[in-house]
Amino acid sequence: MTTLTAPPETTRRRSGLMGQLRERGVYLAVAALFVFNLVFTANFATPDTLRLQLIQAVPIIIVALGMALVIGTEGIDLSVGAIMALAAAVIPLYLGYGVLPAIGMALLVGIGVGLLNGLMVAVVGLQPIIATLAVLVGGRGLALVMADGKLTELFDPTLSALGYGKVFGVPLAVLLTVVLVIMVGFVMRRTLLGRQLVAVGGNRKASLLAGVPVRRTLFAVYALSGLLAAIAGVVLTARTGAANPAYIGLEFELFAITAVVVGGTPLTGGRVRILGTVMGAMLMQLVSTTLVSHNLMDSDRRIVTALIIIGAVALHQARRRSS
Amino acid sequence: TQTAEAPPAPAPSDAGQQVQSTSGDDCTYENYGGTGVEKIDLATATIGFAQSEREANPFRSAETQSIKDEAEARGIKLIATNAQGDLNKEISDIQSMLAQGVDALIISPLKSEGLDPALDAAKEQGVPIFTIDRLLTSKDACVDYIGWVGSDFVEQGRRAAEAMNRVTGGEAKAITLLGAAGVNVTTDRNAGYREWIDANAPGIEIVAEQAGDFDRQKGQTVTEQLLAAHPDITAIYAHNDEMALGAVAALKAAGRSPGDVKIITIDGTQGAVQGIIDGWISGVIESNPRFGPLSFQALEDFYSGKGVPAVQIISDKEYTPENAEAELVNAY
Amino acid sequence: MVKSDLAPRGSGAKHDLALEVREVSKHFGGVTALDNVSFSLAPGEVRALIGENGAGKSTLIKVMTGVYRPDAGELRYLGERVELHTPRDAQDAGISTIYQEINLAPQMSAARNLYLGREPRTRLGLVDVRRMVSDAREVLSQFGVYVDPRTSLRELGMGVQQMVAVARAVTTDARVVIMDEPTSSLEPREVDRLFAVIRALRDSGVGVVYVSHKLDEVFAICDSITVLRDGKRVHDGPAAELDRLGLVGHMLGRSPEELRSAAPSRRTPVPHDSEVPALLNVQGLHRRHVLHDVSLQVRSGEVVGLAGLLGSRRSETVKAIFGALPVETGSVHIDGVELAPVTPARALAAGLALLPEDRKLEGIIPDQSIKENIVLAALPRLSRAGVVSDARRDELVEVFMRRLRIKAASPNQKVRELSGGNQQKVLLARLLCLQPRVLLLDEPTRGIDVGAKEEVRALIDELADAGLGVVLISSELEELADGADHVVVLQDGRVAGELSAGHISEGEIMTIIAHHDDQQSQVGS
Amino acid sequence: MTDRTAVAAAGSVPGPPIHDDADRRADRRDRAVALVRRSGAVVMLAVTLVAGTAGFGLNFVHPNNLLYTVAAGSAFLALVAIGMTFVIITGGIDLSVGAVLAMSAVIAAWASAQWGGIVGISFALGAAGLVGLGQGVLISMFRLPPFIVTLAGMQFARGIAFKVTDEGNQTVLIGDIGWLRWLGRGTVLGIPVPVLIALIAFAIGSLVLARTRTGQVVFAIGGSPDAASLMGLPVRRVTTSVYVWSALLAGMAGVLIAARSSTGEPTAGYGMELQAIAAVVIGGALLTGGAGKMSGTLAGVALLAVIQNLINQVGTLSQYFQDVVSGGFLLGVVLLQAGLARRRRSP
Ligand SMILES: Nc1ncnc2c1ncn2[C@@H]1O[C@H](COP(=O)(O)OP(=O)(O)OP(=O)(O)O)[C@@H](O)[C@H]1O
Ligand SMILES: Nc1ncnc2c1ncn2[C@@H]1O[C@H](COP(=O)(O)OP(=O)(O)OP(=O)(O)O)[C@@H](O)[C@H]1O
Ligand SMILES: [Mg+2]
Ligand SMILES: [Mg+2]
Repeated sequence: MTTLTAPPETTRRRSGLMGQLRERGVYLAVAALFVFNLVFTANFATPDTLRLQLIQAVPIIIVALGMALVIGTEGIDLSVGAIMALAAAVIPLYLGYGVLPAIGMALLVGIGVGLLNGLMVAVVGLQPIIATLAVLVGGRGLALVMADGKLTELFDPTLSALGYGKVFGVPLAVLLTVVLVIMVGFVMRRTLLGRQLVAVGGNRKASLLAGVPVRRTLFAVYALSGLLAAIAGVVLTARTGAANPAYIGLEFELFAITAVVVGGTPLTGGRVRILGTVMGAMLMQLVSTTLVSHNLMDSDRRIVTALIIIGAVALHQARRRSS
Repeated sequence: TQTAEAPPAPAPSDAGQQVQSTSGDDCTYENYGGTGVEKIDLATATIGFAQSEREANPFRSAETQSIKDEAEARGIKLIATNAQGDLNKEISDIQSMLAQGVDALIISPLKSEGLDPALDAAKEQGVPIFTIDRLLTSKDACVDYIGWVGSDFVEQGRRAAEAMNRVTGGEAKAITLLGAAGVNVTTDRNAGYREWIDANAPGIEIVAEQAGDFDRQKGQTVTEQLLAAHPDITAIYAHNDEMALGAVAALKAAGRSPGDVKIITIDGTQGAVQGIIDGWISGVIESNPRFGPLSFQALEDFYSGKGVPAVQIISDKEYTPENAEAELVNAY
Repeated sequence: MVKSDLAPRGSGAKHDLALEVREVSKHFGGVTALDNVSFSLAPGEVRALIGENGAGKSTLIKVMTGVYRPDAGELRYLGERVELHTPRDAQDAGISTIYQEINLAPQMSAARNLYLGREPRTRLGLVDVRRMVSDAREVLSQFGVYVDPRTSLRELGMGVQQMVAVARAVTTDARVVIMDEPTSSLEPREVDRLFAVIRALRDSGVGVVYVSHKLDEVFAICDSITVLRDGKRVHDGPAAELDRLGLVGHMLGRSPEELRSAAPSRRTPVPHDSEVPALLNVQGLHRRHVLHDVSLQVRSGEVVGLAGLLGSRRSETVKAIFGALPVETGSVHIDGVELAPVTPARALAAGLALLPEDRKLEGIIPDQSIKENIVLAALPRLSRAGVVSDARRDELVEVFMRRLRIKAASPNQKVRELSGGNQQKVLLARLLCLQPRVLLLDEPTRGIDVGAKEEVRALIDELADAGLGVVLISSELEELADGADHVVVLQDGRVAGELSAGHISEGEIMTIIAHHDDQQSQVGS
Repeated sequence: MTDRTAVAAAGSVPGPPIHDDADRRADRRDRAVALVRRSGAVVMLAVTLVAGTAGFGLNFVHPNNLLYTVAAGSAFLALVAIGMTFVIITGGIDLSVGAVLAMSAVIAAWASAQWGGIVGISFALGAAGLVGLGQGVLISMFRLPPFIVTLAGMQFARGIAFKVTDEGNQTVLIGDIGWLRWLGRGTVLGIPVPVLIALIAFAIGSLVLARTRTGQVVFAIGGSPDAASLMGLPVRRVTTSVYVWSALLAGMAGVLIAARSSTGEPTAGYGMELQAIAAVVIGGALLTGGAGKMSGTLAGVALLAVIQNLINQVGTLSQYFQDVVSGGFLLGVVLLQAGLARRRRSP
């Protein structure tokens, strides 16, 4: 998708705190919402509530990390929700062999579907949105066929530890997420893959002529996205204590894309903001908490969400017009 | 689907739907639509079934399964569609089944209104329709459809309120986990509940109503958020069992103990009835989805000339801590 | 805002100046692109706007055409002060522009591009496609382009695209036509056609602003010259009063004496010796409708020129060698080892590097920094176990920015913000930091200023002396005549002839082309 | 200089490339492939129709099925997809269409119940147009990414739909307005009215796209908005209007859906944005903009509808398996098209 790329006139000036904040509108929005809740939401400033914000944001953060990489290559991955469902459907099938093999299988399925996406995008040359849309439709169907459409209760101590366990008061799932964020951040900042994927997103033709292994990069990126979605599926399943392929990850593709874009990664590719993505997910979490805490209706919630999305994106797209 | 060797396990005798009350004239193939329709032999007929919502909801999946099982048990050919919550698709689905030449239809309408084009088409082709679950309010029995069998969702809400009043002793700060927005079930279950509470239980304060979309995960997330905002709540009314189980998970995670917060829910799934046994849930109002036997019985009566009543309301049970253990086998 | 009835075109209203810019300044963040620049253009005048890469020429043009709003200063058109908010305002007023990078819709046909926004319409108000196509065919043929106007632009070479852009700009009823490097991808033959057009415009009273780095052209066609240096106007006067050296002096800010003493000496040609084994050996490249049995050899230390007219498939030839264009038959050997199948990655690994012709589409990654752009191809070499060493990267970037004298605020500046010439240098740096053995350079001096051009030429010489093989494509024949040891002339995707050291001259090359043309089309001259 | 002028004077047209036999054969094959490819969706549609007829015979081809079920059921998607085609050709995307459809349906029902059909339709289209205008302005003037703007628009419009129906608790029924019902359910010469309206919209859409200046600008914007703006084209105006039209068409579909079922559903059109995008892409449009055809879109819509119909015809597939089949079908269609495209690109 092309946005109207502004003529060079719109160069950002990165000077001063205000400039920084404008550049990173999402940080400002998160901060504002946080302060709002501190003041107006009862019981918000308690450790439990704050911890809850993190825990509940975990699945979206994890999925959005993968999505950010895909978007960096000027792609999109609509299949993440379906991959979560597939991961959830696989767990009970293999739980008989032990919890680790079951989780392993779930992650393998995620990678596998990711590779399939990669195949269609990189080798066949399909448009990412349509390739992954097909997987979105078919993948969840497959998950439901595997699970016979049913929710399966899971009673496994290791799984519930993943959902509810804590280390030094920090939930395991949050720790896992921190590790993942650092890893993906490292990939983006320091590795060949990170550099090459933004190059592919910035100008695919030029990258090809500069010897960037475009196909391999795309494969890797979609596989990573699939893997991360599967991890999110496992974590969410662990937290629910039940594999529920019908509902798990519904609309997660849209949440994740929103988190990524609100976080400052352009859909036109060529740039990836990892911390911004995390912030984007946190913003959505805070919006949800705020609205639920103040008992807003579904319709209000949608309207407010719309305004906040526009506000956050507008903030960091706001550019100085040279007068 | 089941294999030929293993016929559907007969449900425990009182798990099937029981008719609580019937009313209306008896409808047969001879007087249907004023002029009557062609008599067919049910055994060789093709019946179409239009499901309204995604079967991800246990209620829906049990409903569809029950219809399929009954058709198979009777050796009747069945074609099934699912509108996935889209009224327009349900119209197309029904028309598509008509185009395939079904002899009669069983419809679970998505809405009480709005299926007119499909109903008209069926009438034109002389295909009778039996409706289940949701009543077509602006249509007439034995004119536009044979008859209807279903639960009264408003009544379910009232009974949930009654149960809530009983288990909390009439004093509670309660929250409600609503079903998906824009769905009749949600509206009715909430309307009945509020109506009863407003009239009879001044001590029960509803501090928040939030949508959990009939989903366990969503129910859990919302309950967690509401618990954080209102740590003092003492009761939860969930529009279905899945959300109630999500609420249980949230309570567990928040370190609450069973019975701290009273939960009343509707449906009657195994998990929820087990929840009563475990002490987390205080009561379940049953909503029986097993429409298969009654629906096909109605078609049989229709064609045999015995006649079908316009309205059959089924009696829904209530699971309580007293009967939960014994009734667990009947839950779906 | 200019009202279109402000000056009915062709009416008697006479103005001394068609377009005037008074004391305009323009800043981009910390960079001052224009500093108090004044500029004027009379009707019927052809004025050259000259300056080094990054001097501010394109910026001035964008200020004059409503793309940028100036930070200070004013714009006058036909004697009245105007404010242009969008390029459309400028166009409606009668200022027609060919921007530096070709700005057309590449996926649309040549005809549609030519008439975009002013398509001929039928009585019903619908676009009259048939007329549009036949008109386009007619117009394009006047510009020496004989293509099917229904072909999408993308499938035509840069040269044709450039001609379409020119045709589009001059076929409007404009009073001012601005051309920012219109000849950068044109052949001598097309340049002459363009000049004929410019003269016709001048004769009908249209003012023309002409930007080019090719000084010959400037003296051939321009009446007056404005020179910019570092965003300031440093010279303004009739062309007749200036000679070549003086002009370069103004551009670079050095006296003619200094320049004369600094004139580079050319390298002595390397003989195209068939005894010596070839470093790059290309045999029988064939692709239906495109390439027909193209073979060439490059030896270590040799510069092989590829000459030919617009669309003679020079670009396609090097792309095929590099593996960026699939071929049906043919082989590529490097140092006797065959690359099979050829892919860009494999070619790079074997020491082959390609500088693409279309800088914008195939070269730069506009939103990334200079730094990232330079090291893109070298990344695998800068990394161990998949982790890139930033220290080594910065070192490399510094070396090449200095060596190629890339003018930028910092290595972290986005490439999109650089002037065209500096973008080209960034791409050259990308290749050079790979330490390649054979360079395929497709128009390496396109759009870069005289100073930089000399630098690049010297660089090519230097690289060849260091033992590299070079394939050089250039639309400037003198560049081939001076710099190449051997020239392969292409025509319609086949080798029309070859010239060896000592026999290479512009005239010889043109003779081969003309001769081949005759054979092919049996059209006598 | 003298050399150059001399040659220029000789200036001859480059001769046609010389062919050999293999080349000529390859050319013929290419032309055939190109034809199939250019109308890939149409070809796929034909194949599916033949397969459907072979599999289900008269039940499938009977007008009761093809005209009253398939066509009548997909007329709404067709309307939405026409707007989406314009949007996608400009390189944008409109995720709000399904929600705008629901919003318009609800408003149409609500307002016409109170003030009559004319007011109902005007309110519905007015609201849709406003949402479209808002989105268009944010995208074209403030340069916000279309994906995210229309994602927000989707939430917004859906929110309004729920607001009007009191969170979906209220069923808004269109009163007994004969002509309004006719719009949704009537037939003209045996053709359902919504199908007729969709066909007319399609004809107008094709004409605008292929034969008006605005249509040309739409393509140019998709190729490169910067270049289009430098060419002096009205980029902002056309970009804005494309989103307005997309919303208006979705609104029109909403009105027709309300008229068809006599009620406005806040949950209507759920997921329709993705279906519309799929139809447009199957029809040959590029999401990067600059390419697309109205006829392709129509074929894409028909293809999706026929696939769904075939799945219904089988009738015994479990719902989940239906999803697997439609996902597989979608993939098969695009893979086939891609396969054809590749054969043409590389020799
Ligand atoms: N959008 C922008 N943001 C930041 N700097 C810019 C931008 N556009 C131009 N500049 C800077 O302004 C200066 C003038 O650039 P301009 O493109 O006008 O040069 P030019 O004379 O046209 O050069 P060339 O001959 O290479 O085309 C350069 O230093 C360039 O880096
Ligand atoms: N004057 C012309 N008449 C017809 N077709 C032309 C003309 N010039 C170029 N073309 C077309 O343009 C394309 C040029 O290909 P290519 O880029 O390989 O040529 P080139 O020799 O590098 O020329 P250029 O200087 O345009 O890059 C071909 O598709 C050819 O059909
Ligand atoms: Mg320039
Ligand atoms: Mg070329």
